[in-house]
Amino acid sequence: MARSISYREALNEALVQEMERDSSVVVLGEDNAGGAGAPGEQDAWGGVLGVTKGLYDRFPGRVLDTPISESAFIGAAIGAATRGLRPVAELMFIDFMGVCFDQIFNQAAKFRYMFGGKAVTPVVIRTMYGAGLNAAAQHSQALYPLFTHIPGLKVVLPSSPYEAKGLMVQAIRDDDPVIFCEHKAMYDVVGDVPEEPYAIPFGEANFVREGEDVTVVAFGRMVPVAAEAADELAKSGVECEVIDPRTTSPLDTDSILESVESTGRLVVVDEATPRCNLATDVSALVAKEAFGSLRAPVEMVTAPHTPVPFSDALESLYIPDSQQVVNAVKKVTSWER
Amino acid sequence: MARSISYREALNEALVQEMERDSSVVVLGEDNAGGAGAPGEQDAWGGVLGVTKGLYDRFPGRVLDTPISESAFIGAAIGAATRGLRPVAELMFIDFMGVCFDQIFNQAAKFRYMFGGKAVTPVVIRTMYGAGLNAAAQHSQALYPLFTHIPGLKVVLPSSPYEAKGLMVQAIRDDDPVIFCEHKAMYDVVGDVPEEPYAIPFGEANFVREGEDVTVVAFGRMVPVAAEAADELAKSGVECEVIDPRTTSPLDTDSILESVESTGRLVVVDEATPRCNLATDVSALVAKEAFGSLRAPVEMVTAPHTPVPFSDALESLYIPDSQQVVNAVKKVTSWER
Amino acid sequence: MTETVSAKPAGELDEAGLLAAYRTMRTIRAFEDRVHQEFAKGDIPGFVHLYAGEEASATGVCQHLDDRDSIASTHRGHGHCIAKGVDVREMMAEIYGRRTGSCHGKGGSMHIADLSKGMLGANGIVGGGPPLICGTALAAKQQGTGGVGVAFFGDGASNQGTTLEALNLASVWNLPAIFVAENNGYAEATSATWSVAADNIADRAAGFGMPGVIVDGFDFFAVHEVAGEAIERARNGGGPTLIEVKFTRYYGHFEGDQQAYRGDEVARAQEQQDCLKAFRNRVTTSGALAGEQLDEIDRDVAALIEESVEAALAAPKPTREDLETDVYISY
Amino acid sequence: MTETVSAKPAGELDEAGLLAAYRTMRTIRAFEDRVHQEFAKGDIPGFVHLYAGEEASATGVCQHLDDRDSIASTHRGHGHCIAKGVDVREMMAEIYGRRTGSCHGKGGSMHIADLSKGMLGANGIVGGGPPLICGTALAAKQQGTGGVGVAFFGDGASNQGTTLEALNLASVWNLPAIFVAENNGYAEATSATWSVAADNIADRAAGFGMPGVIVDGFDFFAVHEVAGEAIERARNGGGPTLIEVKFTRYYGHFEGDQQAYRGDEVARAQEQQDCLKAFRNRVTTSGALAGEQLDEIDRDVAALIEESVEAALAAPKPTREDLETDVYISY
Ligand SMILES: Cc1ncc(C[n+]2csc(CCOP(=O)(O)OP(=O)(O)O)c2C)c(N)n1
Ligand SMILES: Cc1ncc(C[n+]2csc(CCOP(=O)(O)OP(=O)(O)O)c2C)c(N)n1
Ligand SMILES: [Mg+2]
Ligand SMILES: [Mg+2]
Repeated sequence: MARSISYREALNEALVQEMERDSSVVVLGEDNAGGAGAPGEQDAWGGVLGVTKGLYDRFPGRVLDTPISESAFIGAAIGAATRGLRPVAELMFIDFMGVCFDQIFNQAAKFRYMFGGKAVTPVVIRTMYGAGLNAAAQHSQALYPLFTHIPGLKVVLPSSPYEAKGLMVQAIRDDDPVIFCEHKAMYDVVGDVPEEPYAIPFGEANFVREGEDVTVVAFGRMVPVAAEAADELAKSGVECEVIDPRTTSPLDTDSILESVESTGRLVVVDEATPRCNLATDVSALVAKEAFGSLRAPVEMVTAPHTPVPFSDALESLYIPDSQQVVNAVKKVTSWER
Repeated sequence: MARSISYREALNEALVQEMERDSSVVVLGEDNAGGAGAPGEQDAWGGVLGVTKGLYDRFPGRVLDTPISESAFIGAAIGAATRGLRPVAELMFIDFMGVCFDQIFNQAAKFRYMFGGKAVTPVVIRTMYGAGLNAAAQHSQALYPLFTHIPGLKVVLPSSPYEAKGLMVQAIRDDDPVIFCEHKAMYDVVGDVPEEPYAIPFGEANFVREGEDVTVVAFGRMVPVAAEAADELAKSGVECEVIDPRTTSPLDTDSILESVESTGRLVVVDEATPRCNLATDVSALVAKEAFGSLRAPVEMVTAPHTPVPFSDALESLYIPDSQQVVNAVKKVTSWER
Repeated sequence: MTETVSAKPAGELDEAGLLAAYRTMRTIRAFEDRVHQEFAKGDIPGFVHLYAGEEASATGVCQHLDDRDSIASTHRGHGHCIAKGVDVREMMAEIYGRRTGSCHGKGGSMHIADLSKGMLGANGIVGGGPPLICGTALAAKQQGTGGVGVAFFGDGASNQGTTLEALNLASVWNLPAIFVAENNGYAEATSATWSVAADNIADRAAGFGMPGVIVDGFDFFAVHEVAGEAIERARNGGGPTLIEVKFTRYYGHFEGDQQAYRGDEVARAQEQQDCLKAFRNRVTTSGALAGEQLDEIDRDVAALIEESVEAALAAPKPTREDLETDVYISY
Repeated sequence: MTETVSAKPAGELDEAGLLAAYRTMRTIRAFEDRVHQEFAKGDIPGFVHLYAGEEASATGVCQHLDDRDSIASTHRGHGHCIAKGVDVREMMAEIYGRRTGSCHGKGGSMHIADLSKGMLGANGIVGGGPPLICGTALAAKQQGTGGVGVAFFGDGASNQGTTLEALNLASVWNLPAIFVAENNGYAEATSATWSVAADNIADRAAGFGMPGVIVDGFDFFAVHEVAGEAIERARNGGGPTLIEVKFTRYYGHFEGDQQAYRGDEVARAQEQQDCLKAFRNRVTTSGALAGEQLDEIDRDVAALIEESVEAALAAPKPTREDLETDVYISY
């Protein structure tokens, strides 16, 4: 249990274990093996950042490279899911959703409802999101609010290696379409991960830290940022309850509301741009359902309403950091009517 | 000024007047004329619901039909906009965004920022949204929250013939990319529309009705629904301030906040599904910026978190109606801590 | 690689096969003609696109298929559904938005599906089906069932990027997939001669590494033969085929379309190019079937359609309890 | 309609033209080689894709273009930018994320653009450019400028639906558009022989109603000639052309790629197939230019690149005030 591996390794291990358990699990995406048709090594890449490395040799015929045709191969994963496979397809960067969104939101997400409850579409779409690698405006977006908006999709944001493995196992076993959002700047983050397979249920928040003064809800890579802020604040006697919902859809509204009912204060930390995002979603939930407990305005810490800038000088200002969380918490704790 | 025309006619008139004024305005989309290559009439359709009817003959060479290739022709409109045209492209149903979203959100929306302020992309994308015509899950969605989320886009939701004309004129004259969302169930709605061209500035809400008890913010087709509810409530002495923001991006936050500061209560009415939508966006804004004035929880009246059902029996339950708005208002006015 | 195929003798089809084919085509025609009438009365909600005139395509292809095989359809999906064995009564009820419908009234004309029959749904998105069919074909291949996937799509859809990507992917993965381009001359009001920048849709096959075949869509036997070859090849690991079926749409794009853009081609086609008339003529002339056998089917089908409409009208609509169910399997 | 073109005599290019072509190619090569070195030092942030080896394509095409004309590029965009006249110093500064960069440091390597030069931007989305170019070509056509649009894209991008749709649209609208498929053998680690289900990308042209031409991408003169013909035809209303340029990528897909999937083809290509060496050899052998003229350009370029790197390193980065500007023109 005290074994430490990286977020990347945790994901890889989940894939390996589920592929071993269930022969209907297949993996597909651009260079998920790498080297198709080329003279050198096959499995030369294992995905652009190495998450699927080693699967190709281990599971012959079950790791498929694809042409750069996201609509076709994401659609193929969806079609295959309706006929008994459990595909894990990779949309390399979440930013590429624009060339294949139809298959995801009009097809996979709606089959079950449109067809009167008769479709089963257990597809997982793994995708890489987030800023922090200077990958600029078209390779750094968060975008998970767009998927969260769509009924019929489940949306997962693992915030640590432990969550990455357990949520991936659940995603593969889940019978609904799942958008699995991996933060590109977290692959090398290391943490304790049990060796045996385990599934983290969707819709159950993790209380990263307990505290009575302020509820801080954070998503994905913002969870460690929020935790860092909480550590800092604890020094000055402010105790934050840091909640990681782990999935944005379904959302563990009960945990959030209960926490706010006891703290009376809410800060939401969301790496996405500010309009119609998770920060507004959670803030609105609380303003509607826990208003009676709220003792201060809600605060939202998000990226600005801009594309992601390239220059590291700007990108570091763009990404919400723990100082901003500290400031937000101070604002809500010092607020007076 | 007392001339009454339909929402459809108002849009058509705006297009005619702007095309007359500015020869760089071109119109393109599937069957925006209708009959390309066919033996019968050209301009046989004027768009699937007739909005562009008559333009083809009136403006030779400036109304282009297209193959069913949304990425290519929406992208073409965007490319043309960077080189001096002011294209008005039609994405027939907003539901089709999934086959062309990349050109909209990664290209048009980001050019100016990515290119350091040097791009000018005056493109208008007209698109039809909303439920009410039994058009089912893939032809009835609201989806404007997805566009609102994207920095670099302006998003317009005309709620009446008057707004339709004035906002379309502004959209065409505006130098930024504009997503112009027409409600498919409103084309036959009639109202007073001045004959002369006029532009309604973006980011300026319309106070549909003044009132001291509750602020009701409603979007697009929900504006008349909210107004109906307000009429009903007035009978029992509850006065709603009904605000139509007219554009969701930019959003007239000042008007909303000022109103809530005086009423102390907020109900948001949004035809979109409930997660990460405009209802959460406005509610969160108020919970953050006007918390001190809020005297009751915010209420949100939205569609449920489901695809749009086909059967009229279900669709009529799906679409937010004035009774739901009345109930929400009653809830916030009767709330006690 | 494009070749045009004209009809050959009915060959492999025995009497039962011929009768089944005729029954399917007649059922589609009668279904569509009736929906056309009922729509005009104002009783049918939503957007409805009719397949009348195109029966030989769905029928000629699907007659080769069984439950291992999947098809994806289009907004003009009734014919594909019937040919793949979806229950006609449930279809009619669905079109009327009833709880007894194939999709419990939640889908409607554009979303009729029956996964248990491998019918992956009509589809409101032009070009929505071809990617999905790459997937069902992949599943069949991985599972070794010998199954194939068939994507039906229109001339308009042949210009949609999703369709073109699927053609390439099917070849790259060497999938047991068949792409049936139903060229009925129009995408809405737009002529295929204008929107498809090639002489034939089948000409696109070469650029995606597969054979392209053109077939007369008014001739059931021609479609049946061409489809049979392609499906056989696919089942045996020979990869995908693009089949272009050429014919004419009998009704408007959707019900309500005035069709001012068309000439007199429809009337001419209905008179001279009718897959049902051609079929009857051919099988009765050759003596393969007797006219009475076909008449009997016509009567059966008429009764079925009548019964379907009556049952649909009498059936209950879904209720509030149905509104939020079936979004997820688990939540 | 696919034909292979081999080099013909330098024909139309006068001395100034030859010198300009060489300068452009050398600038690209030197720029990329230097970025390669600097990246290895860890000074350059983000994802960087180098164009070394492919210089003849951008140069041979863009030499025919002027400010009426637009190009759209790819993630591998430096070469196209330089060939279309974007300032090299500003480009280098952009790659380093400096305020003095082409995009004030907000874009980076994948988004260098200069609209005033008709350079519509490198593009982080594979297949992002071809639709845009239909638009710039449409604008030129509507405005009667005689301008053309050129979309550069890779072998991998030739499988993206957006690219394929654009080919069809360009034909349907008869646009002055040129599609340059730069087939460098790979899309990331995937071989084009695998991902493109056709013998040649140019074979796809026929299915979209335009001529398809294949050209040796190591031969500047061949590219120049083929591009010249296509551009001339487009300017005169003759519609679009698909040109497939075949060559080899010299470096990895991006900087940092170990390229285990490749054989020894790179070393061989750099030795035997180098557009710069071939150019020098040809013009000095024919006597069109003297070796010293080229040497002088090499020195000039080396100095320019050195200066660009130094200036970039010395330049300021953007600051907080820049973070939220230029999202909208008016708000
Ligand atoms: C992506 C998308 N774009 C546009 C439409 C609107 N639309 C529905 S059917 C149709 C025409 C389809 O033509 P074709 O593919 O030839 O099929 P046919 O109607 O002739 O059977 C169009 C444009 C759509 N449903 N989806
Ligand atoms: C829509 C999309 N899918 C995938 C990628 C990731 N990606 C970037 S470059 C590349 C390979 C492109 O290959 P090719 O078109 O041949 O261009 P080359 O790199 O060889 O110049 C891929 C897959 C992307 N940027 N955009
Ligand atoms: Mg058609
Ligand atoms: Mg390549």
